[in-house]
Amino acid sequence: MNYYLLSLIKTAIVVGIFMHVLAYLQWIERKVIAHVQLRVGPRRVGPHGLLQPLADVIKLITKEDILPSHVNKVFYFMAPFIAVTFALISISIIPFGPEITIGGVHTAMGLTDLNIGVLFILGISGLGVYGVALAGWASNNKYALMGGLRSSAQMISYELPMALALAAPLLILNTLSLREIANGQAGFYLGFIPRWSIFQMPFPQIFSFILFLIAGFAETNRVPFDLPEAENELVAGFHVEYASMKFASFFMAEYANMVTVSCIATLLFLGGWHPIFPEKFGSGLIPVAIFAASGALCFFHAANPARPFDRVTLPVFGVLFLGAAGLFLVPPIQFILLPLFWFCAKVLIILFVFIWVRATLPRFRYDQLMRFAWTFMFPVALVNLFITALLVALFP
Amino acid sequence: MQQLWLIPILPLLGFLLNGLFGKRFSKPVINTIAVGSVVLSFLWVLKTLTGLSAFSGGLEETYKEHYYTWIQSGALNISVDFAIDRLTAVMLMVVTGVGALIHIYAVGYMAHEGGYYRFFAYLNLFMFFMLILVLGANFLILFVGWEGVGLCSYLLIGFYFLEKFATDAGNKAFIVNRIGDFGFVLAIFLVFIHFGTLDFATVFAQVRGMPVEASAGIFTAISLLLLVGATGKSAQIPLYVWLPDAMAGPTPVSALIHAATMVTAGVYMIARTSQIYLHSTNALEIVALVGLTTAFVAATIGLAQNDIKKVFAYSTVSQLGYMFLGLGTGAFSAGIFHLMTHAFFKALLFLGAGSVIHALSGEQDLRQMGGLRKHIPITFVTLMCAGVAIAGVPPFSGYHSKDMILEAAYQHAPWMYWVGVFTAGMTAFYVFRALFLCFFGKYRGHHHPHESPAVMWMPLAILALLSLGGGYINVPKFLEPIFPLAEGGTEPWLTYVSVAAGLGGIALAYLFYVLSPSLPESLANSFKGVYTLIYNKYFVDEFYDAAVVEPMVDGSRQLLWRVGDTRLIDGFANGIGTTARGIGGILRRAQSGYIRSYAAWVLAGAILAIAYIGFMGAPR
Amino acid sequence: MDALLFMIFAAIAVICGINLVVQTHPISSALSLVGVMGALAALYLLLGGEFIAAAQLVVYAGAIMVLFVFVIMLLNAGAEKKPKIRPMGKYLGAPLLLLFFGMMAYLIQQILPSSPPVVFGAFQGGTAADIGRSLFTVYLLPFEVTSVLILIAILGAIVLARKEVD
Amino acid sequence: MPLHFGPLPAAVPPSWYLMLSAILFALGVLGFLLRRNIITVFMSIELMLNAVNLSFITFSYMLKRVDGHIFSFFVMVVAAAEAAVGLAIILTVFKNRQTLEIDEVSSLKN
Repeated sequence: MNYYLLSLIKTAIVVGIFMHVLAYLQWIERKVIAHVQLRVGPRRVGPHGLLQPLADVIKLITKEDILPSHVNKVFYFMAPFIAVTFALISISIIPFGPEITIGGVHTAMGLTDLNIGVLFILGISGLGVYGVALAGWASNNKYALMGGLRSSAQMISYELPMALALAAPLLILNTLSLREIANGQAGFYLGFIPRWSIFQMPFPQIFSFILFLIAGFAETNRVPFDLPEAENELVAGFHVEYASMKFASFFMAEYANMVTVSCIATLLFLGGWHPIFPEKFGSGLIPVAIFAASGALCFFHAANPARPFDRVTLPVFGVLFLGAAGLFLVPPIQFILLPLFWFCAKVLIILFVFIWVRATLPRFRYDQLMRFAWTFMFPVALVNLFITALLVALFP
Repeated sequence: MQQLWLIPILPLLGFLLNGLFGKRFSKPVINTIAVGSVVLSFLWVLKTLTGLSAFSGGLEETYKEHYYTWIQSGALNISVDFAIDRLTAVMLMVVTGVGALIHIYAVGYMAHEGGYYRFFAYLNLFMFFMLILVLGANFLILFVGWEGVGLCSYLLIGFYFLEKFATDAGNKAFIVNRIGDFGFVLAIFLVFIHFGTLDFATVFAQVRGMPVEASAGIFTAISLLLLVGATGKSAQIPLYVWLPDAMAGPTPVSALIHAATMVTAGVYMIARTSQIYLHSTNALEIVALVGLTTAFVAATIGLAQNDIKKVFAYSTVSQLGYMFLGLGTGAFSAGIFHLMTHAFFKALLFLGAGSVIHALSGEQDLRQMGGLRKHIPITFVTLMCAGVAIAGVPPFSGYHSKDMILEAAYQHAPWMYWVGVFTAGMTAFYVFRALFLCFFGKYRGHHHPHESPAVMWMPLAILALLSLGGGYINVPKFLEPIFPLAEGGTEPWLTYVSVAAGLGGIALAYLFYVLSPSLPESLANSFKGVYTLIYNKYFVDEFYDAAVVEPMVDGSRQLLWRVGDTRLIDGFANGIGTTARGIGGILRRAQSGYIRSYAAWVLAGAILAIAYIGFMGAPR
Repeated sequence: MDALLFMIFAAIAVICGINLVVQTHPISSALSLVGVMGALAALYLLLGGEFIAAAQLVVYAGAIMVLFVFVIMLLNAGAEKKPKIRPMGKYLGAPLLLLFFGMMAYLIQQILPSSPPVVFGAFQGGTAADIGRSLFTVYLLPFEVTSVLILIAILGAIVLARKEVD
Repeated sequence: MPLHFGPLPAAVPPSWYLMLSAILFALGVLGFLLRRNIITVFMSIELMLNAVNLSFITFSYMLKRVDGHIFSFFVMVVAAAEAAVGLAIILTVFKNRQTLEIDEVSSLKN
């Protein structure tokens, strides 16, 4: 099939799914935090607030787009686009699964694959800071400027440990291409311990994984590193002057960054789309079990509902879940769905950790943030890198 | 692998511990570290030697351990390696054994002194360097130890750095030694130039292959330069002047460094390089002469000293002269033998003197002593043992070694023998003069004397036994694989004469200082000139001052400073400065201070360069 | 295709470069410089320098320029006044510049050996592996020296920028 | 090879890259000569460095050797160090004399 056509199709699919994921990530976050805080969360719009994201989007689009009089117009407009663009670019080189053949078309799951993938990701994430910094500066507002300054300083500081933490597993996997990295983690020790980087000999990369997650939190300006938008000291930080769609695009960028970081973590440390234990022990049945169980759960709650309309909605979800479970049993698409399932499962788990942390931890103070970066993260990352290099050199 | 490196490292550890943390340590801890480290290294020496079966006729040839390459540049390849042969074995035994005893003694002697930890740190450091010196298997390692012991001697002489005379004495020792070291360094350079290596084994192997040179030559040059170094370290004429002043240091230091070990480094070094000396008869002759003169002169000076330590200091110089005489007359083993026995009884003498001084709480003047044998009997007995030993009374240790030297001297040149015998008589005389003045007669001082604690007199006792019986350790036999014994029967009357001389000296001293104490005064008055000359040590110090020091100072002040420094060098420097300023004054015009105009200039230059390359073609 | 890409990115680079010069506000210049760097990174990719392209993004665009922007924002430097060109600059700088440019063009045309046109993928030697290999073998000494230089720079920056402790 | 205009070829010769590098370098020099804001001047220098890097990479392509990449890598490193120190200096200058005008910082003269 024509290369360009194929690329177009894949792009369309990926972008479509990605956008919806971003939208619903918002919903998931609100739900999770709500339950952590013993609330119910959004449930007015649609069953269990499932249409909340749609409502939010409509609201944000139709809102009045205020343009403050004192801002620097060019950069004020440019900033959100820079932010969202660099946030979205990264997804283009993330592989979601192995190379497959559908209807005689052989292609790789994922838009493309650079053989300098990791470096590319680093560079792009480095560029992302311009959006925030510019927004802060262009708003021509003390709080916003503070937020912009903080975010640029913070991102410069945390890119260093991030890069060092990424370098350690690369030493073991010995490649920069994300797809080869994922493939390098296939297989099992002793038949059941997966060869993911966090388990891989000679030096399990669990430390780099943790370091990378922390740095990722900082790079995406998430709690506890969300100083650029610290509500209670900088009212809203760099996007205090932004409204409607521009405001929305900053949020989109933030969530896109979260997804990217989760994908990278999955690919580099959690073995990408490789299952957690071999097929022969029935790892293929895990998704079936999960979906079936959730379907069953839905039916159970429908049987004795907490709210009146549960009697109507829950069975629908039950049917959907069961259908999904059934899909995983159909051989011709099983081999497509299984890797996808594992990949998404890992990504979702990490995303959940993001949200969980946000619901749990308080915010750093600025000096604490910097000291943490330079006096803890950096040395630890260095030591970790040294040890890894040493062991790799000793036991090639 | 015998782990030779442990021997010097142990004292070094002691030094580091005491030197770094000594301030916080309590005295018992310091003692344990200091003494313990030295005793341990003594035990390790024993273990090593037994391991090499040195006592049971083993160790025929050198045992060597290579550790790492220190310097590797071009032809120069210095590697850090230690070696043991029988000569080293003797030295090791003496250094560590006597050293250990003196350390123990010092615990008692220094008990009431300030800077306790400092003292023991320096002492351990000295042991370290001395062992390096002895163990080193090439000239440079030897030299490292050589300089190190010099440093420690400086530090310890100036131990009471609050008194000016102590620091002066330290400086004197250091500077005089520099002269000697200068010669030594030159010798090392010569060796390297001539043999292309500094490793003992290789050098001596080459030397053995060469013919003995009749007249002056490379061997003579090297030997004489080495001799300069030796005279510096071992206080021989003309560089002996530092040793008497070195007595400003604490008495254990005088015993350890300036009697038993360090000052014998020169003897060891000459014995070590004996191959070179054996190839230059003239050099050996000169060594013998230097030794003989030193022995004689120092003995004469010793006759008239009133400070007990000074007396023993000059006796040390004179005995070292004996050793050099032995070396010079080809009886190297005899020299080393005397080195060992001398280490015993001279250490004993000094420690005893220290014990006396301790008893009189700091009094050193013989005229303030007398009749002490009742107050401090143990010290008295041990010192007497030392006396008979040094006087060469048979069958005590001094007798054996000194006789071997004298016999060698006789076979070399009879007149040397006679001078030596006369010197031996004088030695006996002044040593016993000191002892009689100290222990007999009635007490002339006003302190209340008290016997020293056991920790001090135990080492004295051991040393006394050694200096009595040490003569039966047949060192020459032991050293035979290195220094073949000179065959040829010796006439017995030589021995009788020298023994007679010794006994005569003792008798004379008894007559002068016990029976009729007034006699010396009258004698001194009748020979006033000679007496003053001797009493003032032949005015050698004054002579050196007038002949060497003053011209040096004046010359450097008048010529080098006034003319050389201010006129030439400063003038040159200032000239450059003024010129630069003048040129700069012209160039300043171009400096508008606007960086962009500079950039324009740079651009212009770049264009010119590119144009040249482009149109004339790149310079290939 | 290669030519088209070259044209696009060269155009971006030149336009951003001109923008850097003519803009009066430092932050606009900074952003246009970032644009130049991005375009150059793409051109490096065309020339087969993958690693250098990535390094260009990470080091230049991602770190150095962020630092610039940071400083500009920190000093909150306003736009500069109408540049009054110094005589040196006016009467010497601009003509020299034209001369310089013309000469470069001439040299490039005349002296350069004619070589095949640039095709993407014709040169594969620019991967991270190759760079690393020759960086740690042939160019090890320069590498070490550079690391020392970096260290010195860090110290200097700290000393210069620290608060005066009285 | 001479520049030939006309229909766009499928691929451009390396000399075009060099020309681009020359243009960028010239622009850098121009910025250095015209601008008066220290930071902008500094950025012009960075632009020149980039131009040089481009030539390095191009030569490395022409010679099919990796050395050019190494050189430009070193250039980047040095540029990073330079930026760190230079910006620190600029900060200090601004702290001391509240200006970024490059011509006001000419007290070394006289």
